[in-house]
Amino acid sequence: MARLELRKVGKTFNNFEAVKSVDLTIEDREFVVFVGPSGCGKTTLLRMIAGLEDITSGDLYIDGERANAVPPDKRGLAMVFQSYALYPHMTVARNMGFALKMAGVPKAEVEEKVRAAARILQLEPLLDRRPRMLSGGQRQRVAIGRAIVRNPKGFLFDEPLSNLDAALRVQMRIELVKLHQDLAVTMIYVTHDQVEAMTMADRIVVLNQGHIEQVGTPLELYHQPANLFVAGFIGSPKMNFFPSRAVAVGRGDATLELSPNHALSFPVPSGMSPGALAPGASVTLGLRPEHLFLANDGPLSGQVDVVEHLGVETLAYIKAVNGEMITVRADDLSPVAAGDRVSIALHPGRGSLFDAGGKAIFHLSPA
Amino acid sequence: MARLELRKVGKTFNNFEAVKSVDLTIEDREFVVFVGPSGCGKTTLLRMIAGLEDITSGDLYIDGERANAVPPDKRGLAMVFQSYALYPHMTVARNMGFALKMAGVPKAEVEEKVRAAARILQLEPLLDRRPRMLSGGQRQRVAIGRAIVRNPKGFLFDEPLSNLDAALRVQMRIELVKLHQDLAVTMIYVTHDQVEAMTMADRIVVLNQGHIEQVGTPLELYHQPANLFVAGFIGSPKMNFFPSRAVAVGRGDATLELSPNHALSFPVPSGMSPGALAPGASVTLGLRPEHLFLANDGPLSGQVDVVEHLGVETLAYIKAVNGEMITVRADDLSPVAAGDRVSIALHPGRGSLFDAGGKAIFHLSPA
Amino acid sequence: MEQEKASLAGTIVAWLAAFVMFFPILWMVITAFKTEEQAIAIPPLLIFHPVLSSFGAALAQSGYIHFAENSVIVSLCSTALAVLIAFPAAYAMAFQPGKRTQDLLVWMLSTKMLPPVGVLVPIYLIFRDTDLLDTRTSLVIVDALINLPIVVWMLFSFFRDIPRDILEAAHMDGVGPRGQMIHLLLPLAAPGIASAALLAIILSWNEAFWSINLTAAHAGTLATFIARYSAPEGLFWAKLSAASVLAVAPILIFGSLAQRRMVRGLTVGAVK
Amino acid sequence: MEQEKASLAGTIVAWLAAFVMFFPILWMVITAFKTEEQAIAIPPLLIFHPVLSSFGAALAQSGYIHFAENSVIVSLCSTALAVLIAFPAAYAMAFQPGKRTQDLLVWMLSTKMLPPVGVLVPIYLIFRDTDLLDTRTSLVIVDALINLPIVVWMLFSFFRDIPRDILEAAHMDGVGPRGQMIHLLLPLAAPGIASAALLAIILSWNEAFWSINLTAAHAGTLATFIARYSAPEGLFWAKLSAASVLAVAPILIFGSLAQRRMVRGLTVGAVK
Repeated sequence: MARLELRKVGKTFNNFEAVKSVDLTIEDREFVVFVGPSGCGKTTLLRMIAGLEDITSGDLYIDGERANAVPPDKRGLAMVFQSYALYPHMTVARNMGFALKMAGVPKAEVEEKVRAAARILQLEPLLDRRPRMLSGGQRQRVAIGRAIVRNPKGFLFDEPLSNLDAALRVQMRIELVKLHQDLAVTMIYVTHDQVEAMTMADRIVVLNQGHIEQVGTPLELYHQPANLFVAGFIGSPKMNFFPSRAVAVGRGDATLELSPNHALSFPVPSGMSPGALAPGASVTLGLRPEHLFLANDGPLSGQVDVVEHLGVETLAYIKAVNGEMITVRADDLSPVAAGDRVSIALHPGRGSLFDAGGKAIFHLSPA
Repeated sequence: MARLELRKVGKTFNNFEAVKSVDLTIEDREFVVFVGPSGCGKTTLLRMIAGLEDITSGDLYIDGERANAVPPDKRGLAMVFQSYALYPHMTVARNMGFALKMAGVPKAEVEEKVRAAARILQLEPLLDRRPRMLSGGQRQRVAIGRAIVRNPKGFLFDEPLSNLDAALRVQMRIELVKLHQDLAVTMIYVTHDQVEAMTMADRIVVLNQGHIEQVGTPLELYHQPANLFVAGFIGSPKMNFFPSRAVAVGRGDATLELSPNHALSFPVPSGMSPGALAPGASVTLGLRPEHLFLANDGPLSGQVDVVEHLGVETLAYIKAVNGEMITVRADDLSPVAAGDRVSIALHPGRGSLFDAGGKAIFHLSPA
Repeated sequence: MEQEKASLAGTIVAWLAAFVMFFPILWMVITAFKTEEQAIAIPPLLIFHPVLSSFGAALAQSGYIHFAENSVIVSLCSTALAVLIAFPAAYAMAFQPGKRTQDLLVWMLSTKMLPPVGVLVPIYLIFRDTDLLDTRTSLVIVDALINLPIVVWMLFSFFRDIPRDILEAAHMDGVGPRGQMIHLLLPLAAPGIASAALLAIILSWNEAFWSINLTAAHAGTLATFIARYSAPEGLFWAKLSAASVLAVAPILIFGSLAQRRMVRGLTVGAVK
Repeated sequence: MEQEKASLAGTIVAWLAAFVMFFPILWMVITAFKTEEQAIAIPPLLIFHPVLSSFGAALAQSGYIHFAENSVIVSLCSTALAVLIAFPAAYAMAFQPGKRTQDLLVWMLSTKMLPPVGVLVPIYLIFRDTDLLDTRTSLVIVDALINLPIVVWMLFSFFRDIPRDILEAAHMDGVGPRGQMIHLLLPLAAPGIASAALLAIILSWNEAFWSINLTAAHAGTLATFIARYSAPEGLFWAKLSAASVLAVAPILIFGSLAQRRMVRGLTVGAVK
């Protein structure tokens, strides 16, 4: 059991507000990822939950009890550090058993628990090695093992995969998700990498400049971003943004002027409240690369600047007539080449519209 | 003009053969990427071309002239270092002009060339700053600018993007490709990241343990990998490998036994030479995640272990009946969830078959 | 909480130690401004009317200016000599390390482990035979050799902090070793070189053992000024304190001006 | 090519400097095995029949063993004292740095910039008033204070190399500051502590100025053994050389056994 509640939690370092009044509830057994650009306060928030930083304002409740003043080791949470933070002079087994030994647990019991954790993580052949003799992935596993041994009710991960290479990162993130399924405990995971957030989280918390931009499942954030920040942060390549002006708003669609003499008709959901989009309003149309396709005849056009062949798909970066770059995702057999003049069409019923303040007005989703 | 020819080039450090007799020709204006796991010799090879390492054996020809003993600055090549290697005590302008100044070029000419390079790279507002006041991406640009100013006939890049974050990396690799188009010079680029290799290269050289595994265009490597190493290295998530035995080989297809009592019929190209695949041979069937799909009735089956929702697509990691992990790429609307029992089918006409030594026997490609 | 308590204790220990180390200096300065009678009063007087008579007496006795001049010349010249020798040596050891570089560094540093008193005899004999006894030259040479290992080690550390990539980039840019030393190493390691030089100046200024043993009236430094100080008659603690203050003052002032830069060089490293 | 030539020159400079620094020691050892006549022969004799008579004479004159015993006790005790004080101080400065930590470090290091001769007077008076003149206790205290800044600085450097994450992980594991010091800092910084202690022992052993000025027959160390050496009559260079060799030998042997470990600690850092 570990249900965490943050009520108006804030952190100030020397007059700098690193975290601004965060309200968040993390349910028991949830896998929550804090994601955001560097300096957004995600690590500070995690460290406050861990107890490694004092909470400047607000309250933290763990399983209903206020934990602001509870020392880190009494919170029932284990942390896995970005640098792994293994004790370099101890063997893997001693690293994993250190907390129990310090707590006075009998030696036989420590050994048994270490062995059990090592079995889960396939570390058994490495128990007698020193950290420096291990590869990055193995160290990562030992760090997780050290957390498991304490049998915590929650795990805190601080960018644990950022020191691994791309292939290993893919593998480890699958292992972590499986570990979450097996252990059935709460996990909070901090990363700056939106792909990790998307692939691992039950729920993602997007942070920016110390406050929460949006909380939701990966697909909610991808398909219904609350604002331009989330829309631009989640997804790679980035969503295309077209700053435009609503010229006319009808019942089923609106006319958007992307640039002078370049208008576009865009569907409007029937449920939209009448005042949400007024003619003349400045808006931003957001279309992901897969919401666009190369067609013989489309409302947008430009010259292909760069083509990236990824095998399974092709990305075309197109310089539009007005100078903006448009990214289009095409399939792996698309014959597009750099220098081609192309025309771009919109997949119907996809895309988002944002108001002048960056807030989402509506999202179109496939039926 | 910079056409490079490597003839049986090798490098030995204290009895360790880092590069083993590499034969390679790089054409003028080509963008060639050296890719491979760490320790494969790719950086050593680049440094030998640059002249920063002596060539132990073999010959390097630049534009037809043997260059083994030519000092680095006389080879007409410029290098961009992984660490950027900017001179920390000089302004951006002085960093970029240093080589020319040292070569005795008149001050006015240096300034003009620096200004021209700064314009290309949008560095003009930063010319008076020191490196430490720049962001990672800006430093990267200055390092490239320093190379451009020398007007080299070839650029050497040593993992230049590895210190940047994911979003910036995507942006910079597009800029580099555009730069290559604009400058029309030879570029050699070293990376361990296969995505960078796939997206940027005209031709990719895959290195492993000091020798070349395969040379080809990105799509050649993706669709026709020469061996298991290349097949496994290129593409993310990894290609699925099914170790199997050819039970029967017919005219249009072969029967492969994946595990006892589990056979699969697989098409064989008509052009295959009769002896290439003999009944009873140990082979490995390679199927990329997109060569498979979830179906109501397919030859493979298993239980879904982990599902990753990436927004534009969904990756399902499935534990097959025989315990192997199978990765399947599905579209973004796929309703698959962890724990589901699923059946997997093969897209017809896709996949590769490798012999017992790991060499490719044939590849199936879409018509 | 617990963590903070533990380090509070540590901090107190550190400040106490610093104070204990500083206390004698304080006492000396106070004593210098007392009369001889006040200086030996028990219990020690903390409140008194400061007088300058002791300084006058100390300055009257012997050629303070002459000793001070020797101190300045010897410390500056020996430092210049040490840095000039150490720069190329450290460059070679840092950027083209051979198999024996580590040995060489160990050997140089291990000469610091010899008690100076142990080599007094041969050094004395060498200078006697070369007619260099009681000359500034002898002290310059000795001080330079004494400080050389430290200067080499410091420059080596600073050079090692300079990424090799930067020198390789210069190499690609067509800049040879001379150009690298002048345009890159010298400016990049400048804070380090300054730190090392400041330290060498201070160590050389404070060097008392060799000054006392190798010089007499002619080439003596301020260290010998105090050592040779003798009162003609009666009480002399206040006068001796005044003489000590006079000897220490220049380097104390110099040191307090230079210490931030020096310590920054020592603790932070060259190019960060 | 050019690069290599430049560093070859540097390497030669380094070796020459090392040899020049080493030369007096060589000469001293050679002289100790000569007769007095051979010792003053001009030109110096390089080939001769070594004799041990000078050693016999040096040992006969004064209580070598007694001085050696004092040296051992003083250097070990002063080092232990310095490390005991420096450990918590360095811990506090490295892991809970306050705004004044940098100042404190600067202050401690700047006490090293004082010429010892400048504070001789107050120190002498303090020990005279506390009846500690010519006791080992006084030398232990003085040597500990002299070495304290260096030991604090070295420990501080080693502690700073220990990633904070490791201590935070221990904190999460329920290990308090005491446990962190004992189970983590002590073993992790052990090479550093050993280096610092070895250096302190050597510096303390070689310390001559305070030994000579604060002790007489009772608490004198080997440094004073040579300084007080006087020949009853006639020639004494060979005998003085022999006495010097006897004073230097123990620390030379100790130093050469310890130097690799020490220099490794000095140059490589703690946890790499």
